[in-house]
Amino acid sequence: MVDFQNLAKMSRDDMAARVAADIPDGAYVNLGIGLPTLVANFLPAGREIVLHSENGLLGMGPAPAKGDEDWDLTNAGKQPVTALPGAAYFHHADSFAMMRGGHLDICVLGAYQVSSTGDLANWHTGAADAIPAVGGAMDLAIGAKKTFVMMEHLTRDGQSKLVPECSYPLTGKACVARVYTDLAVVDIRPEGFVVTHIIPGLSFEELARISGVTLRDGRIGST
Amino acid sequence: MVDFQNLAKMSRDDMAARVAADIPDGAYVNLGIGLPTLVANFLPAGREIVLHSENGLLGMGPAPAKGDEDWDLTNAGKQPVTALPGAAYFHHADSFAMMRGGHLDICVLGAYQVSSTGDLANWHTGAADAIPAVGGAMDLAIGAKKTFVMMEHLTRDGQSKLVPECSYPLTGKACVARVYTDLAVVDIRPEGFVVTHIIPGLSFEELARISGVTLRDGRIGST
Amino acid sequence: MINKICASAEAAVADIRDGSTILVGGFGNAGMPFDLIDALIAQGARDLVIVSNNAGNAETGLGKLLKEGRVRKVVCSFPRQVDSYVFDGLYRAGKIELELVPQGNLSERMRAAGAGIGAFFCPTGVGTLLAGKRETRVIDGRTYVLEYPIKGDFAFIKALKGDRWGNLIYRKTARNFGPVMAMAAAITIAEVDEVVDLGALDPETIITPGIFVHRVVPVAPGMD
Amino acid sequence: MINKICASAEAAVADIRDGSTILVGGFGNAGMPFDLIDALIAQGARDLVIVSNNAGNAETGLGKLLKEGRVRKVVCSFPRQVDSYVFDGLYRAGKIELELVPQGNLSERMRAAGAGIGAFFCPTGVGTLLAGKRETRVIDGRTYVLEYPIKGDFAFIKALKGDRWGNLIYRKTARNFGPVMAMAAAITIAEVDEVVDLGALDPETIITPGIFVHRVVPVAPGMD
Repeated sequence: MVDFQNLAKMSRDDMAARVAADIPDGAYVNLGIGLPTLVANFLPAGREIVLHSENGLLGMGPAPAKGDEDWDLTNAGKQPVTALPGAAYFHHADSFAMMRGGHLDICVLGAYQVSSTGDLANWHTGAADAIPAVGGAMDLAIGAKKTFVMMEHLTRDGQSKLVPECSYPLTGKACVARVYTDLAVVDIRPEGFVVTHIIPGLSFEELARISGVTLRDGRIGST
Repeated sequence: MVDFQNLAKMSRDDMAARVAADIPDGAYVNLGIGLPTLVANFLPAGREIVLHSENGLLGMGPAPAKGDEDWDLTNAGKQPVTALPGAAYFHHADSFAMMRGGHLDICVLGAYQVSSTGDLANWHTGAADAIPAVGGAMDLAIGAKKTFVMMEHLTRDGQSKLVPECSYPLTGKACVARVYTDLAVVDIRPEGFVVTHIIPGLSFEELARISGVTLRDGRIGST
Repeated sequence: MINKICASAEAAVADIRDGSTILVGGFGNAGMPFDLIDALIAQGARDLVIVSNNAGNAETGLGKLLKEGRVRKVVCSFPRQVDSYVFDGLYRAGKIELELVPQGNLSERMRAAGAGIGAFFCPTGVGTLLAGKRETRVIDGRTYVLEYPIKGDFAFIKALKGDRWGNLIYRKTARNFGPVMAMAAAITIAEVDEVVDLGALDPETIITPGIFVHRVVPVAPGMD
Repeated sequence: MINKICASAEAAVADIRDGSTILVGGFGNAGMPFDLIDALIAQGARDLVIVSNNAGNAETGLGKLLKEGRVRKVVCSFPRQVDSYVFDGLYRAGKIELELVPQGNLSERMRAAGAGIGAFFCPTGVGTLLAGKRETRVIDGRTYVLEYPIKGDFAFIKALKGDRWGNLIYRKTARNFGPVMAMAAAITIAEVDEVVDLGALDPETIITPGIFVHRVVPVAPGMD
């Protein structure tokens, strides 16, 4: 029985760093609001990665110094950002053409659930009194060449967010390529969930039990 | 019997001037290649009329002085033009959005035939060995708020170009609002061809006989 | 002579009738035409349909218009904001209609309206609640959902500079929906920080050509 | 590091295979990427499909490519020019296929390819020969014809300035099809009069953001 409380789960920053490490030099990337935003802080030195912001910016830079905020220069979360040399501004239809036309290499999104066929649920809990809001999530989910998800492996009450089929309303069908959680990295392949990394101290069998879904072991050296 | 040879037919410049006189101040206008291009020379002083060129220019000005040609600044006929103060450049999809989205007030096109329901034939004679070419004619015909046609009333061998139904391949259906010929000005209305002007020396009856189609007399003062 | 400059925001919005559909630019507060919205609040038109990315922040701009009970329906992608309590309350009380549209569909549907497209097969939203009962079609092995244009009776947008022909340039990401909404409305009203002489804007860098703009209202920059 | 600058037009077109579809910018000679076309002629790929507004002038550029018998099919709006005798001859001899497309459909179909649209109901060409047997539909009382995207394996475009990220600006009406073709091709190659440092182009005035451009080739201005 795994001692879940004392597991060396990845921090949010650890997860962000792991996602960032997988983004190649020269990639065009959109980081969704929330957890994925952290990825920007860990982009590896020596790689030039161009960040896209849905509200009309390619070449997004880090947050400005305090006092230098320009409220006409914000990201998808409406926080002030900067523009790097080489940046370009454009209008919303052009910005979403970049997504929907398949020009982005990678987008990173948060999620409530990901299914074994790569369905994504991240916009709506389905709760009756919730105010639904979708923003650009559905466009990003289906538009980028690869959609990565970053999320905790389990909900607060211990339910796996990797599921055979999403119970929450879908954001997109068969769109997720890979999931980064605080416990593992899991690819979505034609055969289903394939684990490529597990944190130290957690076995594949324990991960499979916690996840409650069929997992395949795709770690290098596994058979 | 009208003495057709000695009729005071309108010259091409006269026709252009008459079209120009009907273009109101502030109008956005596209002038098709060929005969309609002449309209630009007769825009009434004191009116500000913005000319659109399909290849990505609003605010087109007159031809440059000899020696000042810039071959990156041309009109739809690939002739050098100029840009007025207030001009803007844009790409082809935006340019045709202006046409197709109904933003132009008027376009003026040449024609082989116009039917009594406003069908336009101006791109193809249908001849077997002709090289077909359409350019922006179909977009202009259906896009502008009003499509005017400028053409000789008769073909070289005396056939009327106002027809019950076009025998040449269509450019657009039910798209022509008014026809300016060297003999008359003819509106297309729900009831068909309505003549609003005839050149001096030609009676309505003679015009109707030459035209070989049903005409209604809509001249001011006619009953 | 063409002169699209209006003396005031009040004059620019005077003819807006009850029941109008108004496209309102901005992404959060960036590019939000606050002066035009304030003028509309004062003007009094009711039963409005507002198409905008968000549904107002706090009690300014759209939030204020909503609070005054003037909006029948909101068409937007992201109503829920930290300070969208006015919309949230109306929605929970069943006092306002919401058409939730993915952000890319929102912009593409307005572009379609501006470009004369009758409808288009769209990759976003397929298999989701937001596709509803829309027609779908498989094209080249991919499923698309049929989406229709969104047209405005009016568009309210915010730009940096404008001239008397209505040519506009924007500032940074405040550009956002402005150019698309300008295309999609019967009457587009732009508030600008600065009116410049005709010819002062470089024709290479004009973002919205004047053909898409009907009224230009100078407002005091940074007064929002 | 991102560096899209190619040493030569020859290097930029080296991987083009027989049978490729190539979108070629320009409206007449304005915006025509002559250096890339010359490099393609030298490179040798055959059986090409060329999508361009015109079908070549005299025996330069596309005219030369056609004359060398390298083009299987031309997709264009206006092949007939005063000096398009090479195309005319091939066409009359039945040695080349022509898909004639209204100019607005040509640009909108390429934009659709670039924007991920599966197909769109289009107002142009309804009831004409060029609508052929395409599906039609009445929407809001108006008839539309269904048009599909045009995608390129490559696009050849001409711009004024570019940087190593592929950001481009154009010159006057030489802009024409460039930005639309850049969106619509798997690999977009831009020849530019000048390569500038990253950051030298004002982000407000970049017309084609680098995401749409894969290779940038400096050419001698005015050498065409």
